[in-house]
Amino acid sequence: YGNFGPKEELKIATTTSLEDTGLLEELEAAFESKNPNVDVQFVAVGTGQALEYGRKGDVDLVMVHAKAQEDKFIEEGYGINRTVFAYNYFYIVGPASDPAKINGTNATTAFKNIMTSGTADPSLVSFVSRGDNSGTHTREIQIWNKTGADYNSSIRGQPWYIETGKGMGDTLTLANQKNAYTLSDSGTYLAFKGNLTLVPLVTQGKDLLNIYSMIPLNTTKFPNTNSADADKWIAFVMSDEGQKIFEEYGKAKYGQTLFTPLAGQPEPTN
Amino acid sequence: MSLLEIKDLNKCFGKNKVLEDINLSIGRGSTLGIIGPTGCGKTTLLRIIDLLDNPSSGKILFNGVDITSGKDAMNYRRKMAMVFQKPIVFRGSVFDNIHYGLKVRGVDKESSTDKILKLLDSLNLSGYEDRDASTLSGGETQRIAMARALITEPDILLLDEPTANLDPSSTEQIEAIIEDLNKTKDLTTIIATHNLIQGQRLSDEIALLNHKIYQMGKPEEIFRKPRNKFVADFIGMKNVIKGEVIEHTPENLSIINLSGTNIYSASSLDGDVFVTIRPEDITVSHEKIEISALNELYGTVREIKVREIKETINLVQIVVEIHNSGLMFTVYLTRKSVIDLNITIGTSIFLQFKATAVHVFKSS
Amino acid sequence: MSLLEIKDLNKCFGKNKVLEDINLSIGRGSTLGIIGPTGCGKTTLLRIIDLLDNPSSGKILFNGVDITSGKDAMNYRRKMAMVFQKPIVFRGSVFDNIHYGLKVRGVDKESSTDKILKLLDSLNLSGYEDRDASTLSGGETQRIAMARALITEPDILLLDEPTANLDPSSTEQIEAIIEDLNKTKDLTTIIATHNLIQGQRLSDEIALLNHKIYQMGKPEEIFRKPRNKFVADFIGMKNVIKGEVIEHTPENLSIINLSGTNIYSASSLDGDVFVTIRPEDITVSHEKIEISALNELYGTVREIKVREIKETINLVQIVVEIHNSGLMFTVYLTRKSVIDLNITIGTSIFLQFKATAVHVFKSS
Amino acid sequence: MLISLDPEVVTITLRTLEISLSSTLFGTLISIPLGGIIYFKTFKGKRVLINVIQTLYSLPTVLVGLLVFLLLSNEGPLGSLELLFTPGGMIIGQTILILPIVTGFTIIALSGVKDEIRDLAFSLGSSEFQTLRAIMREAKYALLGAVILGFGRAISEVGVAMMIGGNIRGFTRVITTTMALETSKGNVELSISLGMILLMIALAISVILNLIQEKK
Amino acid sequence: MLISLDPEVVTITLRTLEISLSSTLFGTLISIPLGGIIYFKTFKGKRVLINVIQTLYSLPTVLVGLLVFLLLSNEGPLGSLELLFTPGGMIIGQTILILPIVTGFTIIALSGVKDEIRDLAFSLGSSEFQTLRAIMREAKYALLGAVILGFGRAISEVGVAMMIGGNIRGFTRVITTTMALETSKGNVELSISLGMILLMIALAISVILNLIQEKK
Ligand SMILES: Nc1ncnc2c1ncn2[C@@H]1O[C@H](COP(=O)(O)OP(=O)(O)OP(=O)(O)O)[C@@H](O)[C@H]1O
Ligand SMILES: Nc1ncnc2c1ncn2[C@@H]1O[C@H](COP(=O)(O)OP(=O)(O)OP(=O)(O)O)[C@@H](O)[C@H]1O
Ligand SMILES: [Mg+2]
Ligand SMILES: [Mg+2]
Repeated sequence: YGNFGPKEELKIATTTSLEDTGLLEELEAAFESKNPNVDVQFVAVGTGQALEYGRKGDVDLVMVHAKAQEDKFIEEGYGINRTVFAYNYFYIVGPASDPAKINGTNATTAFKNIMTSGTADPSLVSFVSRGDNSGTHTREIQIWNKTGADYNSSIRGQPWYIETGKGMGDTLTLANQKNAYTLSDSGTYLAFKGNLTLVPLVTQGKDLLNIYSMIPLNTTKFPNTNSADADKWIAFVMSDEGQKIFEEYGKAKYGQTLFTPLAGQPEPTN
Repeated sequence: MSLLEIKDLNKCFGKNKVLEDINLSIGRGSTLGIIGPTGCGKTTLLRIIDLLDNPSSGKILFNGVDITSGKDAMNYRRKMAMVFQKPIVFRGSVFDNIHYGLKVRGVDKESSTDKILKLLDSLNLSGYEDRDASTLSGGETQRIAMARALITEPDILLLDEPTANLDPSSTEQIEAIIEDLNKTKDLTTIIATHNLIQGQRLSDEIALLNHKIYQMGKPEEIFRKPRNKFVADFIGMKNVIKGEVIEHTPENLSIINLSGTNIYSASSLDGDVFVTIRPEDITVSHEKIEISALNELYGTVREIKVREIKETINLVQIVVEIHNSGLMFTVYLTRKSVIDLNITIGTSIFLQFKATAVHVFKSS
Repeated sequence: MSLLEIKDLNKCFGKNKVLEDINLSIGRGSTLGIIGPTGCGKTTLLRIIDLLDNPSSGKILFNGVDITSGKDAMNYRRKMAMVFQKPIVFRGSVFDNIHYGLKVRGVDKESSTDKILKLLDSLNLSGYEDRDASTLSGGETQRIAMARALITEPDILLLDEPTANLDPSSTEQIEAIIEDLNKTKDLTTIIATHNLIQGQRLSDEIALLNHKIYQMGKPEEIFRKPRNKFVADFIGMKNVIKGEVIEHTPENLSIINLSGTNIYSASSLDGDVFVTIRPEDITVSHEKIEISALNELYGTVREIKVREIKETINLVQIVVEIHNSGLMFTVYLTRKSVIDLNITIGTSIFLQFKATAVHVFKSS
Repeated sequence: MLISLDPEVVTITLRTLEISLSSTLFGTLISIPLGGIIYFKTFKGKRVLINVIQTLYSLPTVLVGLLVFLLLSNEGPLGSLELLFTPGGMIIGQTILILPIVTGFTIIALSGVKDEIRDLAFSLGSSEFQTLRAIMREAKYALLGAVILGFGRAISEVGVAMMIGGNIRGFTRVITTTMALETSKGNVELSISLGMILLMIALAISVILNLIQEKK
Repeated sequence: MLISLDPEVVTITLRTLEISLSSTLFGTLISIPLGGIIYFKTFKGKRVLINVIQTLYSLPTVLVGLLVFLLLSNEGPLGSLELLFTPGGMIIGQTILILPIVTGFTIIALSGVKDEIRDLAFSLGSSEFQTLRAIMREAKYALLGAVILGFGRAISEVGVAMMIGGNIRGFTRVITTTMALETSKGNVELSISLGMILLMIALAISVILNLIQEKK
């Protein structure tokens, strides 16, 4: 120890879904006890906004979960070395009565059923979308498109399709109030479970795979970025100690883990 | 029955007792003048009568009904109208200001226009109706306030120094209006004023106030026969001198000792008294004129000044120090007498006044 | 050199020309009275002098320096102090109010305490220092305003109706203070007042204002020799009658026709004129007394009233209608004369006044 | 600003205006008389009440949002009204939000009027209500300020609109919630443009209210 | 409320207080003189300026957040100051946020004072500054209201705190951003408790400011 000098700040923009679980706090504490001269600061925002902070160089690292947007970010030269570190699944949740009959189906079928029943009677079946270009929303659009329907023309704007433009928690709450279906990341769903009557109906399959990654800023574009500490952070997250936190986190609180660690494995495909 | 009666009224502000044991009663159509020095409680009394302030104790009866509680205050206030001492106007035009009292009674502008314009005219304010009331001069504001009160045709008009900011001719006009309403409409008026002349001119009765009522009566009474030193001083009586009655003569006169100088009076009082002799009741001469029952004092002129010029009447005030006793007497003379008698400072002269000119009251 | 000079000053509010061609000059230590009817522009003039308002045109010179631009206004204002017509106080205690002028000059409370308490005392307000200024009575407020101005020891004191809310004895006190400062401290005072007596008592010179200056001069001049009908009316002159000079006699008298009645005067004016005869210069009798150069008119008494009671002096005012011409003359008599001559309404009597008692001025 | 031609933006703008004007209207209709009565009457605890009102200037929109949410939600006492996630619910929330400030500044505005006006009105035969009206006329400039402040608070707040309205596209989405959404998407310029539109509306309203006041 | 013993809550509360009081202080120090000058001086465009100020009552916190973000961001003109995601940056943002309301209500407060006070002060030899001070003393009750309003706006706002502060745990997290976070986590009760703490603070501040004012 004996390090009394000014702390180096490591600024990380992260998606709210990650922060809301509370896991990052644990990671941070563990990291800082190893690196007492580094102060990790999380700024939790939507995926789009997180990447925007990255584009302006206001943070040193982003932790997000929207592959297409991430690829674009790297393509444009703002970040390098995308590192995937954990995954979980999106859940399709809905009322326990399941009026669209999706329980036990896969994601595409479930969405198809919801569309059909919703079109027939929007007062009985509706779907709430975050509508905010977040990772979750991006995934939702992908699934809609996979059903063969054109998202922009035949989903958006339909009476059974409600766009909230809010975070996951609020969207869940809204869906709960309206007895509607929605797509949620598992972490947020589990955190909100106590306040909800909605139940997870479809929880597996490639289409619901939710992979989180870290991208440090490109030092050639942002020479002032704190890349040394960003690298330390990445190394720590990928280390056994870091991965262990993912493996353990949530068991006590939710009775199940929220994330599956990914270090040393290939990116899963289903 | 009296229209308005005030019974045992007291008012304190904190420890400061402002009104004490006020008892008044005023009949319909009469005018009560409340006269007293600044800070004596005139405004406070009027405010209490208009139910704008609560008395600390005591009652106000309106037509025999106790209205002190403030219940139904609006209805009683609508029978009164007050012109405040501080000139104040509502935001808006002169017309709107005058119309206000009618507006709250549900009378619309159109049907009151004629009345308002006529009233403005009678107050020498024709053409002012559209003026912004806040830009008026002091005297204009005061007349607007009068119009604002009169338009409601009150039973009782409460006036608090209503002409303080007015020149003599406007004052006369306002006074004439009040007198006229008194006669033609049976208006009852209570007017607080420090203007002694106004008080006398308008009032049927005067209450001389200084926290308590020191004297109450017809104007002549108060101004000729002040009942105590306060009243005498306040109405500007000169020659108010402390003395002691030492003897009653067989001719029904009393002899009063004023610090060594003895004078005759026609009073029958005993003991410690105040005497007052009006300055114009004293004549002067160079020769001694011995007559019984005539007081004659000898003294030296110490001061001469042109005392007051009221509407071009000129009087000279001289102050004479009486030999031996050192008493100072004020005497009013015409300019002519001063010249004829060749009076200058230092002249020694005789002062004469009748025993009946000596007004005597108990000192207390 | 004059301390303050006003040159060709005009002031309009919108289309309303309030002050017109005002030219004044006032020397150090003297007192100028501004007298005029309500709304005549007194307040406006004082405000302009104190640089609180801009004239529409014209100049104000202070010690010969043009200060109209308002540059350095604070420094000139610090040489003046104004007592406003509307009673107004700052939030806070009486002490704080009076201290204000010193505070802004950087004098702290402690070092001004004595001075303030003394001043309060001289205004009969001792013990008031801790009172909340907003709860004072009208007259108390006015005296506080006076103290607030005097504490700054100004070179020029601007007073706007400073005693409007005061009783006679407080008024006298304030007047005495002003007179005293005038003498002992060379204080220059400009006082706007509608109180003619006050104006005369305090002023070295009087400006009779009614938007323009109608007459300017020593008090005696204005009150004895009004230069025009406005002044004559305003100062309360009675018997102001329009007439025409029809002849000049060899004895240096002129004969003036007043609606058919001819009178003699000692004036040398010609053409259309106004004449005025002071009511107390007219004597009355039951018998005709033929003397040359004495005007004698015959008429009937139409009105009798106790006109004015000023400090217990009693005069009776009678109005006599002159036979033939119908002219109304006002005459002041003592009570005694009225009784001696047995005058009642309807009595026909002779009025006499000397040719020299007829004051004549051009009608314009 | 091409954005202003977008029909969706037009709809959102009109909805924003409708909701914030309604809230301002209701807020004003409650607050001004309420403030008037508090100012006018003497009662025990008046000072405490005024202190509480001033405290509520600090009412966070999130808190109002949460509380009204609990009130209007299915399980809440007013759940049966089905006002949650509707413009009506937003109006309720925003009205509650602006009550304290408009009430507080009504009291301040009226306190600025000299007591003499009250006495004058009474002496001329006004009822208590008429007297209060007279005092309000004297304070109209400051009262207008309070109303504009209330409107400003309503139109610019986002917490209640998000929480109670739900930012539902085509139904409860208003300018501020759109701004928040676009910001979270990273569309900073779009968000700023929307903010400018909001300010334009506010300017128009402020000018209009000032004109109305002058007429009166 | 057991929550009040939690050391993290204590830290957040103190930080909230520090930031909002600083913003209020700076906002007041700028706005009151500014409002005073605008009220006091006659100049062309004064009415327009006042209209603009009134318009800015509607300034959404998100917009201020965004604009200050652009200013303070790495690539912005003040990027080199490194104030983004710091309490200092939040103070700047909140100060900007409350400027219009405090300035606007300063003007309103002063307009409530009769012109006669101005004349009186001038006639007694005041400089313009001293006269302005005298007018302000007459309006102190209303001015205090404006300050409390500014404080209320600062402590209760969340847009600027989120955008400029970034809601960084242990560094820029304040009560409102915590409330937003906890709400988004579904911890409604915790969020409401935090709101109550915020109101307690506001009450304390309002009482203290009232006491200070009375002393003066
Ligand atoms: N609200 C109040 N609080 C404390 N004292 C007051 C209050 N109102 C009046 N006073 C005091 O009561 C006394 C009487 O006041 P009031 O206004 O009745 O006098 P006034 O006879 O009308 O005097 P003026 O002729 O000067 O107007 C004064 O000394 C005044 O200072
Ligand atoms: N700001 C203003 N706007 C318009 N007219 C005004 C303004 N101020 C004064 N006046 C008018 O100018 C005239 C002169 O006003 P000023 O106050 O000088 O009169 P004054 O001689 O002091 O009268 P008073 O004896 O009644 O106080 C009045 O008719 C008044 O109505
Ligand atoms: Mg009084
Ligand atoms: Mg005047």
